[in-house]
Amino acid sequence: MTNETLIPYLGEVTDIRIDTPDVKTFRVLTPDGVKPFEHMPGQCAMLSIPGVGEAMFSITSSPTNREYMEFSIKKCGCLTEWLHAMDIGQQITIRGPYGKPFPVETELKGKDLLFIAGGIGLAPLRSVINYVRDNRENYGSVQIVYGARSKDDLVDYNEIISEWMADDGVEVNLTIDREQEGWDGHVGFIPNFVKELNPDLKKTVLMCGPPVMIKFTLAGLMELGFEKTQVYTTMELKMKCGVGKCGRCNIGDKYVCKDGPVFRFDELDELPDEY
Amino acid sequence: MQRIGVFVCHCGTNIAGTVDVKAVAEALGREPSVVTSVDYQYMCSESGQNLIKDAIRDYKLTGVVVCSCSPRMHENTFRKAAAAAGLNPYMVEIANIREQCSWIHKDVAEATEKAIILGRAAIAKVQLNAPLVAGESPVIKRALVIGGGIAGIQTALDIADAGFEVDIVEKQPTIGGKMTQLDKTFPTLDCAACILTPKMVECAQNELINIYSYSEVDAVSGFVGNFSVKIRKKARYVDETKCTGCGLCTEKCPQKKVPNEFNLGMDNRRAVYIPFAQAVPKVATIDADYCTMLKTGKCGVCSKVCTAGAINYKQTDEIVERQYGAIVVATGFNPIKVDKYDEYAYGQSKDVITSLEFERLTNAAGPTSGKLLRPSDGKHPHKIVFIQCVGSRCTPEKGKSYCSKICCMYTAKHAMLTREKYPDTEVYVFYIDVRTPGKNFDEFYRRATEEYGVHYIKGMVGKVSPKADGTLEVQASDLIMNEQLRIDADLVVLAAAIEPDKSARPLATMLTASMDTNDFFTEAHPKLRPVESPTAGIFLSGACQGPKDIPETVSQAGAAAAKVIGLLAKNKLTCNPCVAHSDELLCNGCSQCANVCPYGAITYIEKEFVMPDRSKKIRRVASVNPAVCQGCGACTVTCPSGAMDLHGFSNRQIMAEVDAICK
Amino acid sequence: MQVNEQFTPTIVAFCCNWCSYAGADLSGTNRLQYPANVKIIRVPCSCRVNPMFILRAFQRGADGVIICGCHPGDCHYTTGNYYARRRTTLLFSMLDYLGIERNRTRVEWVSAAEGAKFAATMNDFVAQITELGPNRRLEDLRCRK
Amino acid sequence: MQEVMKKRAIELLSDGTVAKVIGWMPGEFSYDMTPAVFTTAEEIESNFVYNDFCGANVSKYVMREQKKASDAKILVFLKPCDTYSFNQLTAEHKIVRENVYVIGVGCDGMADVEKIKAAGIEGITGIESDGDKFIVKTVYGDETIARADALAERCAACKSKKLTVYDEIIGEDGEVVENSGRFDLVAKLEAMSADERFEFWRNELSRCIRCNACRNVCPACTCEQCVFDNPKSGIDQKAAADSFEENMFHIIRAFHVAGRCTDCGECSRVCPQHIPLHLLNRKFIKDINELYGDYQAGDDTESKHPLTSFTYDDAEPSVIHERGNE
Amino acid sequence: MMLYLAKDKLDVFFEKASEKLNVYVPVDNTNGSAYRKWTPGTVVSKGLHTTKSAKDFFFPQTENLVEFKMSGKAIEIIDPRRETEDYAVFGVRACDVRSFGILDKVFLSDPVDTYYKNRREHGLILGLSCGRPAETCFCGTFGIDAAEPMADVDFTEADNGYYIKANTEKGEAFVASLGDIFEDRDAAPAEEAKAKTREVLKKLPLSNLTTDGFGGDKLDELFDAAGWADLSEACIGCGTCTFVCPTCQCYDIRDYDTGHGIKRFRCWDSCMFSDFTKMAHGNPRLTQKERFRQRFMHKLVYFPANNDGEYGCVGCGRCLASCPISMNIVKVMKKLAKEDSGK
Repeated sequence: MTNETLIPYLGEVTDIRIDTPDVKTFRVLTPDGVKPFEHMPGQCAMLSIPGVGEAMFSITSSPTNREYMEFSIKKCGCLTEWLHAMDIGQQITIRGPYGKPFPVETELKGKDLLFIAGGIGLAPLRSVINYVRDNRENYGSVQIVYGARSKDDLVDYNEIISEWMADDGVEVNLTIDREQEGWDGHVGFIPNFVKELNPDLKKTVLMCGPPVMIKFTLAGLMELGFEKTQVYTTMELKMKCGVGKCGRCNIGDKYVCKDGPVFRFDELDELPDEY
Repeated sequence: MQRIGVFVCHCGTNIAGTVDVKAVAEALGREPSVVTSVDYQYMCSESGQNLIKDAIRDYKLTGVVVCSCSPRMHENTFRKAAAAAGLNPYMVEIANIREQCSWIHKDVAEATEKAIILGRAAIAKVQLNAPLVAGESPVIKRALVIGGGIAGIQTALDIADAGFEVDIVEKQPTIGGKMTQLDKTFPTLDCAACILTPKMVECAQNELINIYSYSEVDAVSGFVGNFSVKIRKKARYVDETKCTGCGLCTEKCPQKKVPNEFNLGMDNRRAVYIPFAQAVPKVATIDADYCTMLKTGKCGVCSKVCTAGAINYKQTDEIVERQYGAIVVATGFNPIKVDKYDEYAYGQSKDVITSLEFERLTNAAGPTSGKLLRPSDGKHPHKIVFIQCVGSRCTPEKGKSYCSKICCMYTAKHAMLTREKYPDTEVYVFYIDVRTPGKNFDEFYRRATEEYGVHYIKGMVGKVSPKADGTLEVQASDLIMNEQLRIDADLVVLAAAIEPDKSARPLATMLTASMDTNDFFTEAHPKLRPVESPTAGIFLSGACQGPKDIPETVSQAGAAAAKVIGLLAKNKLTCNPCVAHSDELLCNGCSQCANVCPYGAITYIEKEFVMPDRSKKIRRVASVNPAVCQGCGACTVTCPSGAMDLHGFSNRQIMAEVDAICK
Repeated sequence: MQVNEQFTPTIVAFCCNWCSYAGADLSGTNRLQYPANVKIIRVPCSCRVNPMFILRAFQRGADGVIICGCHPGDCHYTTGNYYARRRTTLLFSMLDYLGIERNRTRVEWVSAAEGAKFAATMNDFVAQITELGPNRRLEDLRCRK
Repeated sequence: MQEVMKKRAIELLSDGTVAKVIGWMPGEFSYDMTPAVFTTAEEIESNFVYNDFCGANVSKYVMREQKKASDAKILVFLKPCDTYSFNQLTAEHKIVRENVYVIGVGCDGMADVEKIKAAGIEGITGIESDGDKFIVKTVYGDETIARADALAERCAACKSKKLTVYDEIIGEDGEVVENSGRFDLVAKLEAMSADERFEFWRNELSRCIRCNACRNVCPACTCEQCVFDNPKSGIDQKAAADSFEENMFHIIRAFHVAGRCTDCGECSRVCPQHIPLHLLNRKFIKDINELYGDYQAGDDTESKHPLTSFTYDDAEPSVIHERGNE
Repeated sequence: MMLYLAKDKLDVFFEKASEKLNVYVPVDNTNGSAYRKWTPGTVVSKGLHTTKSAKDFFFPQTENLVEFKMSGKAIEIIDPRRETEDYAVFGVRACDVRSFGILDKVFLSDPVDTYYKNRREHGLILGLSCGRPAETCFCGTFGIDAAEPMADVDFTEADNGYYIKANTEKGEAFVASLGDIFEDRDAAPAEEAKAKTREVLKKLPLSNLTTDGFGGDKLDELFDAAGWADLSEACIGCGTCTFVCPTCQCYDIRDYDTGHGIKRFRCWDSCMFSDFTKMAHGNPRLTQKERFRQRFMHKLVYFPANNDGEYGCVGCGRCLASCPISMNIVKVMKKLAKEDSGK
């Protein structure tokens, strides 16, 4: 493999899981059947189908998974539509890893963690959650608040039910936006749900989801008494070249693909309001 | 990304004879997005269609490419098959590997390579196809028949018989057309008037039929099911509703020197006239070119004698606008002008006449009351020469390239009738070929030669020279005997070629119906859709489509009527969904597209947009009426931003085809 | 320009559905031969042909582009070919102005009844382009085979 | 002139006739004025300039200001050539005429600093107009240049000094210029051989850096999104990756404005690479005039332009193949 | 003592140099000049600047990064690069020489851009000190001495010839390799010429422009400065300033389907373009004001913030000369500085 930054590696899609009507999870290996490269939770990779496009996606599998890499991808554009139409065995190109990961080995160590995700926002957090589950001894309590429009839009539902919920010391709180037949869990929007749950102020929060959810949940957390220094999020959507040179992803003097995509809200606060 | 199935048709040996269909199927099977690619004997057969239907279900196809004959032939067949299997019919594309490949190339390798490229282009196009849903438009349950000859009459009667309203527009004062001028009809020799006039009367009496005589079509707009036609009722200076057809005015009119067109100018009529006794409507018409009153303001005799008070010198042209669901063109034919053939001396001698003139000379209602007399001296002719193919089967400079089809038979009729009535008359017929492909036609021709002793001579007439003694010297060559002949004839009859009526060309433009180089209307398909014009809702009846005799005309008239009835029986028509559409986000409302739209399908609306910063902005944008748009695409090229695009033929689809072809 | 004996040009023919495409079909029905390097793209009307399609063809390696439509006055859509006539005239003039061989492009009116004219036109056009040689002035080198 | 304009602008602003004034503000040197929008009398008093170097066509700014707020009344000063663009924009519904107060400004041609620099004058710190010449102050000493030699290329072949639209006039209205000679260069190119023409245009167009200045400044380029910027168009291109793309961009752009281009010459003025882009547009104009009869876009706001109209006996495309120089 | 090359021997120098590497020199074209490969007979432009900067040599407007061949579900990845030949660029002014250092900070920082690095390593810069700077020059504002380009080899015009000084090992090796075409001469005329240049520089209208009020620590006050609205008002959103700028380096990566493969190429992009930051999810810079601000904030604030105070502008003045509406960094700096001091 070369160490060229802009020349990708070859990847092969070996498994496609349909998560929701518009989210599929793709398992990617090299043609030789190994994991393309190592990464840390929160890092991204550039996937591409030549001729269709190249885009940045969070790596949703945990680094502790030694066999393969996974990406949960929502259909929302030209490239993702193509990806969704793929059959198993299709080759794609991949380069990475890019960006600063969540500080799982530093700041988050030993902390009680609260994950808040909305919709496809679970994708980057899933990597962290599984990393934490696999290194359980290094972290305190784990609480996951996850919501989606409906039951059918919950990504990784089976894994949540059969693995995360089954874990000791992992508390999972699910919610959906509207009442639905066959759902006896919580109904309501995430910001309110978080407030209802009234989490312990000691927790460190890792949050990802649509901008509106982020905005109101953050406000809710502030109301509850959380500090911005306790809350992390990721902004991988802004990344383009991945190597900090194309000049697009900067927010003020910070480059999302070099200084991010993981930011703490107090860091974001210092940046100009242009994101 | 589509899941595409490719189906390569052998068309028996039509395609497979020149194109290696297996290789085509195999090569196309390797194209991205193609999930199945097969070849089959006849894709259009039921089992071929089933193959497609099954594949759509089995492979969950989202697109179908059929490599077969022209899409003009079977596109609909395959679209229907796809629809039956639950695939949107507009996800089907045809690669034309027969008319545009196997039939024009001889080299198998070359043709196969081309078929693969055409297949690739279709695959590239279908990649970008989107399901289209056809809209619907209502059908106006009334038909218009343009032309009131036997074709128009028969069509109108048949349509009315099915219970639909029909309007006939006839430019002459009466319906009836050319057939009214004929005496007997071949091969049965029954009287033309006897079989035609009852139909004319039936037209007049049928409540569902409305005759606009002495009228012409001025403008046509709209589209199938929804035509709007402006009919110009020319001023005839006679109130049709009052005129009883008594004919008194035509007797009293002092202007007696008007050439009578009904008798081809061989006698005269008055300035106010009824073309012939059985005219329908039986209403007088004043010929403004000759009427003294209309020209000088002095006379008024007809007005004085008319007891019904029907004469109205102040009448003007009237425009009537009517709506129709279907239009039948039955504009008929005319014999060509033969003056230009100097060698036949038509202009030089009164005794050189055309066959239609001969027809009038033998007709009891004609200028000679049916007695065959020479126009020059009124004497009985003893030697008559008929010359065939005058202007037919010629070089384009000399005349028409086609065969006028009816001349052989009517000449045989004329010859036979002459010999029967005047056994003392010698009759010669000069011909290139005698063509008698029709029921009882050849028998008829043989009777003429065998029973009636008509001299048929295969050969060309080189020159007709009027001589001082009033006879006509006909110089000709007998190709069979290989000798030069000289015949001193008393009468020479020219079988002039027939051509479409002059009114057909401007009419075709109004109807946007296509014509061939001879101004005959083009049929949608020469074999399978012979009575339909390629323009939807326009049908063809009679000689406007090509030379034909009465039985053929009548059967085509019936066929056209059947097609019209089929159309009018529907309450709604499915619109062509391949129409223009405007991407409102891209449209900047510059109005260029509306400027080029021939149908007025584009209007502008003020539309509110939510901007990325959530502010609202009102912008003027184009909006296409899909029922009115016919999908020409003129607007799409005028639009610089590409906001205006065409369903089914989008910019990207066409460019994808270009790419695939040039690859 | 030197004539390359081996050169078989790639030719794109845009044909209107109502006249010229039918004319092309008729030429097939009548088994009138023309070279296989002519490939036809069906468009509803000659006025559907966007200049960018023509340039695209040259970009992708076409050596000649011909547009066929109904005879003026016979347009199925009444006026389409009149617009096409102006557009193509101006575009061809511009290409000529830029020094691009003017004979690489042509417009021909072919009716549904003119199968023979279609074949003759294509034969003539192919001969003309073969003589001109490959398109080098308006090609995209990236697309060269 | 500048003082009269300032006075009227202040009057119209103060009496509420208009809410905004499109004019010019000064630059660092005496030739680099920037178009500006003024909303107060004070701003105009202190910052409004108008001189021989205010050549830019400001008609498109009217459209831009109306897009921001369609009902605010705008005062704009238009030179004769700008009025054609203004009319064309009005015809295409890009400007609401009622909400604009047009002051036509008589014009005898604008100067172009590029011409002065091309004459070898460097280090310009100031330019003063002095009758039929300019006195140019430079770091290397004073120089003079004849006005005619400093005239912008397009002004040297001015098509019309007539103000085609105005509510009032400052200065003097002029006439359409007969025999402007603006097609001379086009004709010269036409007279060349195809090889020479190809050589000429390759040399010019190969310098294109696709900065889009020609397009963005063009008053006829008013698309919401240009086809070349729209990935969905299938022909989008950001940089000319091949000489074909240089040709394609300029051919299509010229074609898209054909019949609508008023020949204002902005494309050539702004081109940082000095490509004579107006020669492409003028070619279309010349062809249109010769083939379909004289037509001047922006003469009025009603007529259909030559590519959206036709006559039954228009020239056949074969005229191109039949005329002179191959 | 310095090496000296008489003017009439310049062609000999180019000829000799061309035997070793490709030499590019500025050549006049319509109202401007551009670099072209030297061949016998090439006339070197006497102008101050090339219309575009010299950055193309290392960061060309378009360049193929990688190619793909697709067949069925398989993809083949091809590196299209061929070996780069050595080359020299003659006539580079001090401002442009400085710009390479700025580009290096972007492209040679981790992860290194190998395309750029490769070109950079093969290129030799032959600087030329300025004799007649233009009114648009303000390199002095950024501490650049137009008289001392500090390229691999500097050429100073004086005494009807060029005085030559190698500043780098690479430059020294190059000069040495050319052997005896240079003569040794007293350096005084060169120093005199430089002094003269510096005198002119002081007289330039923009010589008093300073960076006071700008820098990495001024983000907050400058980002929200009121002046941006007026400054950006007339901007037509073209990319002229960014494309003639020697330090602008934003790029886009695109795929081109050639019909028989995909070419992935990089091309210049401009933060002034309305779709520069447009993403599937929206555009953080919606109006020209934000885009305009980005360009100048990047040069005057963000770049120094990330690069030890070095500004992203070298004062070459190209944007002053080429902006269609004559809006430029000088006007921006003056207006914002005035606004700042007015507070």
